Amino acid sequence: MEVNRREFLKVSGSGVIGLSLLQLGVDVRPVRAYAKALKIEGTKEIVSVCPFCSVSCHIIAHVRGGKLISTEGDPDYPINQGALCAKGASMLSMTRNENRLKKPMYRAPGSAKWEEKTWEWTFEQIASRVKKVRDKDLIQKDASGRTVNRLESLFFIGTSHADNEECAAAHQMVRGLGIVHVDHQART
Amino acid sequence: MPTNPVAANVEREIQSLSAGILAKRPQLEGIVKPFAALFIEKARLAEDLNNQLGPLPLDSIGTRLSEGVPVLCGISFSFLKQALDYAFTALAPAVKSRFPAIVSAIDRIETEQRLGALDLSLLAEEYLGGGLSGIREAAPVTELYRQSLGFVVQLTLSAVLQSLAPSLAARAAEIGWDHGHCPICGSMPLISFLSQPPNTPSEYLVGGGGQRYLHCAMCGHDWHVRRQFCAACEKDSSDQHMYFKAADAAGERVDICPHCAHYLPCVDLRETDAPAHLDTMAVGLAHLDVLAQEKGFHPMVRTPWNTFA
Amino acid sequence: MTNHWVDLKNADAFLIMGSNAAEHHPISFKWVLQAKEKGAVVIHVDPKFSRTSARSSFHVPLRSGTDIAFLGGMIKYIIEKEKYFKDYVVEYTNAAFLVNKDFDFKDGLFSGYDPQTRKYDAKTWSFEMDEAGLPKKDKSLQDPRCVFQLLKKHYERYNLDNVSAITGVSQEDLLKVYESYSATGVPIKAGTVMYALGWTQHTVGVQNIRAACMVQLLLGNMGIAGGGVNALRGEPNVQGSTDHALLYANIPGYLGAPIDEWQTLADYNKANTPATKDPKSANWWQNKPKYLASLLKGWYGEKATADNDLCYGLVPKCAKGVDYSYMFLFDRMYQGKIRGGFIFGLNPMNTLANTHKARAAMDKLDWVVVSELHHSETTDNWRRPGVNPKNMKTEYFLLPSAHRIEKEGTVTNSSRLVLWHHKAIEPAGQAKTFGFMLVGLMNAIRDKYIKNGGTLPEAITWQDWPKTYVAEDWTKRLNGIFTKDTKVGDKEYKKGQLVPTFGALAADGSTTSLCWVYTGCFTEEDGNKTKRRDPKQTPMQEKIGLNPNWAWCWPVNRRIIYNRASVDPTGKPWNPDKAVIAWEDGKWVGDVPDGPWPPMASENGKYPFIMQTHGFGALFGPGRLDGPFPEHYEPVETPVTSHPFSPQLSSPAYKFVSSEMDKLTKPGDPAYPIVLTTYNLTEHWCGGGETRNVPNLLETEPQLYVEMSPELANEKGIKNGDPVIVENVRGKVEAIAMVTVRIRPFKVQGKTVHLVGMPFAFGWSTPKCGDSTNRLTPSVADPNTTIFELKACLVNVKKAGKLTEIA
Amino acid sequence: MPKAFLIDTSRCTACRGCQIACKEWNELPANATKQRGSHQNPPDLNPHNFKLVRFNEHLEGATVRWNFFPDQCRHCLEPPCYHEGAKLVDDAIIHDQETGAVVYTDKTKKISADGFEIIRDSCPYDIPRRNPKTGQIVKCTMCYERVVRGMLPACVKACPTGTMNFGDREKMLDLAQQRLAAVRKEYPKALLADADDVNVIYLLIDEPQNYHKHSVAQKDQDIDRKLFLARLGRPLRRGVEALLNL
Repeated sequence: MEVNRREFLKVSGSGVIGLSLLQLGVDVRPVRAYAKALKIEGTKEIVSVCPFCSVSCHIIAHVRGGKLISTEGDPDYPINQGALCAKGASMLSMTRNENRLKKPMYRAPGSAKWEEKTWEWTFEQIASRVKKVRDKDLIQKDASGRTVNRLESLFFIGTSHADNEECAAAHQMVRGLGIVHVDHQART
Repeated sequence: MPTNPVAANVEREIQSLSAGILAKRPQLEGIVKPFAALFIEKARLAEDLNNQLGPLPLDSIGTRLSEGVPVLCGISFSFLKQALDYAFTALAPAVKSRFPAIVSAIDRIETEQRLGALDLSLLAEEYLGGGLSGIREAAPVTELYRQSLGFVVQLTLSAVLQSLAPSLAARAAEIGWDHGHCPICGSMPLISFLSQPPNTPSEYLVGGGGQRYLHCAMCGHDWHVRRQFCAACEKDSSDQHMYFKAADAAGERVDICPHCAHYLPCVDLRETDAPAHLDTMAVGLAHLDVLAQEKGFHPMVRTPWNTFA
Repeated sequence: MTNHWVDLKNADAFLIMGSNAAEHHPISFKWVLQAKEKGAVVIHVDPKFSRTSARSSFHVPLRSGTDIAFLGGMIKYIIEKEKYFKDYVVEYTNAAFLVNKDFDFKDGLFSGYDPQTRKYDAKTWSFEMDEAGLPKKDKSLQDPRCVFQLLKKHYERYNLDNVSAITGVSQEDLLKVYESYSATGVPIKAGTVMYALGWTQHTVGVQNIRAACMVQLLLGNMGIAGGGVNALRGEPNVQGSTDHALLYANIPGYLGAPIDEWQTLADYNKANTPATKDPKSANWWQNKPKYLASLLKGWYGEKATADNDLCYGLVPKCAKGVDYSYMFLFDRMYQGKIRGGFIFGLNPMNTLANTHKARAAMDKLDWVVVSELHHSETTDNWRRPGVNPKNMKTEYFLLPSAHRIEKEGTVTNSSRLVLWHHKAIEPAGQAKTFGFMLVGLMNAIRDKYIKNGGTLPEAITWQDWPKTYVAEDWTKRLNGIFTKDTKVGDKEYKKGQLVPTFGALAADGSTTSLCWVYTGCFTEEDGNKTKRRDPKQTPMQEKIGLNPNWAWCWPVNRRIIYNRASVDPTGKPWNPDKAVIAWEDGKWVGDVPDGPWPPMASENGKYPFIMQTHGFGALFGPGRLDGPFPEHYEPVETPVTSHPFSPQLSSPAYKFVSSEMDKLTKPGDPAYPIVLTTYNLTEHWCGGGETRNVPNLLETEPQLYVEMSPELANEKGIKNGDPVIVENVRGKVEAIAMVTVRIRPFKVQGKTVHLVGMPFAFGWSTPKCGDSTNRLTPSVADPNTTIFELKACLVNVKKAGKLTEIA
Repeated sequence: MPKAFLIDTSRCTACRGCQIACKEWNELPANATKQRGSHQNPPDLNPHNFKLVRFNEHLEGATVRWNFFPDQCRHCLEPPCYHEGAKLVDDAIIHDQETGAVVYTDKTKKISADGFEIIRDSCPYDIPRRNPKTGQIVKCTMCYERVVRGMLPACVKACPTGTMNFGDREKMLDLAQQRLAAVRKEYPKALLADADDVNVIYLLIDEPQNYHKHSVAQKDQDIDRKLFLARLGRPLRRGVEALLNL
């Protein structure tokens, strides 16, 4: 049996049949005036994942004008079904807090303070240091003459806070550079 | 399993709720008062009907639901004829007293029905099935008569189905219904709500509620859907779902679909301990209907109180 | 986790040990308590009474570091009282295998031990093979050389007297746990083990978990609904970051990192690909060459050809037997052998063992790049208390990072569920994603090599590396694509199209995948499956809370791994009420089974433990470095000088480093008689770097404390709230005394042993809240994982006058 | 119809969601706290904490009992503080008949420090606190401004365990009786604290003194309670303390 739901829409949705307030003799001016005077807020609901323990509770972020205004547990996620613990519930203050780092910074040898820098400057400085060490220290052959292509004097540690995609990029970069001192929170 | 509500309780709920709405928004008085009164009549009638109607032959449902077909679509409503006539007789005076503008049209429907020229059960069947020939055939008609007849069919059928729906709700809940239309009567939702935290014996992190349910405009059945689901186009938008609300009205909003431009009012029951008579709540959000339509969005379902002109 | 979070509701018994789930994985307890309401028994075994204990059926205090004694006693109980699930044990575990005649265990040591190198030669830890090359078996389990009999003999010593004397648990409590938990050794009951860092952070960490696995195999609790060995992962995406191997010894997808001995791809494959002659063993790792080839092809793209060994030669080779993990990295750093490096999103100056040394080690770097959300003990190590920045020569680059909610991508939860999260807001200020930083940095380096050349430039410049970071492109890279037109079954795939499943990965360079277990997460047919939010399930799936259409789970969307063990050899569920899979009308229904083959008893059937070479659950586990059976050894720092099981006091194979800053206290030292255990607390996250910056959370848990029993406090003249010093040979830590009945003194070998507990969430970068507890913990580690022994060491406690770290 | 809370301590896990939600809704700044040997922090109610989860533990034989008590104003049916306040400054303290809320207004700033002491002493539960900077007397407001708009108090909305409940008093009393019957099976000592006198009803599963000194007001009071509370408010608190310290 085939019932096309579009048909219901045609009936009940498009309003072919039924009365309007006007026909019923209801004065709609007050409600229109009231609606006009209201301060209206448009908000987006975006599903994210709590950044703490590995239950990965889903969180619905309410975002207005690009700003996070509130969060709630996602009631549809089969695991948390809308529930959150104290940390998960504090997402808002966590993203808003005053102590967030907001600019790349540099601390020179012997200096007692941080200096704000641009991303371009920072990448350039780091890249030249990496290249300098790698060009000098990369062990291409070991003592027995075997090809090893490893760089022991640089390290990379972190992080389980990264997404899978970022972890994959990190791993590819690290092995490309020849780094073997690699570790992260899986050990702590 | 849902049970039929007790009319006296519903009446109390509607009264307390509409009083609350009007205290907040007296501008809605002209809309809320007559419909609240009508809903009270409907609730009384539903209780009455419940005592009259026998149980529905449930075995006729078969695999309809699992195939995505609502229980009551496309079946003969002849077994409801008596109930519909009864409902109309019971509701007509209330309609006339609340809406004097359509008294003549209602009078004419009453006459035709009394003379047997109008079969409400056929009209109801067609109404749900998507056809409207019965109304067209009743010639000659004025536009007001035609619209009033639609209103009457909708109203009486709704009263009858509201008393039937609870007995079918358990069956509907058995399968994971993931459509935007009602699993029982196939109508579109009038309003959605976010649920209150469940009262479970579990002592630990039971969840804060917030599950979204659609409330059927016709039979009043509530069914669970995902939060970012659009009933009209049945798409999910977990990255760009939108809603808007008035600045100082927590828990009252309108969800809009970025894909198909339909809207649906929504009440967040976690924000209130007020009784949840959803039809009354929907009327109480008429100002949001005004706004949504001014922004170019379309309602899921046409009702008198969201049809302004 | 072998199982998943919702599946906890299916258990009849819980053994929560080495975990404080209610406080640290709060939502897990929602499901635990659902089971409890239906009558499940919830057992919490832990040194401290916590909120987990408060909501469990009962709590059993255990001296930290004696889990194997406790579990060994349970194994003995299960065997002696015949509580094990016999059919399961005989059919699905290696209980019936005959072990090499030369295998032996004496005085706490297994055969093959070399005291000089502190290493085992595992040659004798092997099975006897028949003429066909299959392991010899005695299904009656009577042969004295069969695994079952050796197991029985091994745990004979673990009687109630011995176990009680060393663990500090009363015999009554031991029996209570053993009885209630081993009641799940029947087909229709399930018991689950929930553990976390309380098990891994010991010098016998891996063997703690092995012991639990053995209990679960004996009781037939692996592969079934409500069963399994469930690691409650401690970090937000630590499952994923481990899958992608941010670890020295692995490359993505649990493949071993190449070492110097394996010079060519063929060498690698030969050394790493297990073989079996048993047609009934799936021996899944025989596919390893396909996964490595796809990884290399993913990294080096067009440049990787059959002629150049898919660029295998460019990949760094570790020196055989050399450990490059934290402990050795920071030791080498301390010795001045490391010039610079990257620390992304972690706070080792607060969370590593022996942080005094780690902090001093970091001073020896020329430069370091740190990426963080806030200033931390690590980002600002150059200005830590007690040092003059003027004398600190290290350059610091500090990169502000984006929060989870400020970026999109996937994370993998503890139960291997790969979940897409959308970006809700822009990152704060100029903060950026790690992806932006990594891709940008590598491009800056590449540009230099392209322009100026250098040492082995092709290792970098040949890589298939994008211009900018787009998360979903990397999801596709994880999944993998075809590098030429390919037919899979009757379906044609064009070059560049996504690989549908890891069964289609190839060893010839015709496919890519940056992590084979993720293949299938993003397909041509279904798009990005990590975004799925469909609650649909069959009635069978609904019964056990399986949500196959919600997101996507590795491997191949299988929600409960080893699920072939949940059915009998003919494919009938052991417990029909909570069936995971079932063989019906010639096909499997329920969960995705462990491989498509028919049930084990049929002609083309396979054994259930498909990742094991022989296909059987390993009661005898030859793969570990410290023995095939777990054996009780004391923590390296222990309050006792002997234990009842053998003269071998501590692990004969644990790892350590030596320097003047790596002092250890000798066993039973009267100067440091108190056991210290460390943990998290609910209101702060791990090292506390994030949560100490949220004022309302800091208000509730503002400062470092040390929890101790009223009995110990009385002995030491300490009152609740008093300032105290906790000290040992490595350092002194100031804390506030929290005198509580939630910690009880232990009766160990007739004497009282006190235990104190401290959180490690506090650090100097938050003013006056106290500083790193890990200044007290030792740099000694598990031989298999090199995870530090953070959960048990020795200290003394004394009342202090005025404190300087806390005010 | 007056409103009431049911605080079901059998379900409380001391997650402190209510404590933090209260601060956030009322925009109360964080206190600079110290560790003093307890997880209970801040140590007491203060002008920036209208709500505080109290921790209390003891041994019962070998079994540890760890009790959690989310403390707040009880919104008494006959609030002694309201009667005392009325004697000092008109409308400084309002007793809203509609909701049952006892609300301290800005006008409490006009009450002197001594006057505050009288009000604090009149409270059988030691709730009121005075902001020394502004002179305003503060405490839980029942989220009056939320409740009159049909919303739930912030702490109730935040509670993930079903500990915090709110609604019409009759409904809450019913729920309280239901829950009491249910938990008595496991905890025979369970009781409803002062249910007849307050709008914030605690379901306790252990002896009241094992939660907090002021978890209940008084036992076995013969004289008329209204009179007692209104007239003898000041000595009452001390009396209770003496009683419980025995």
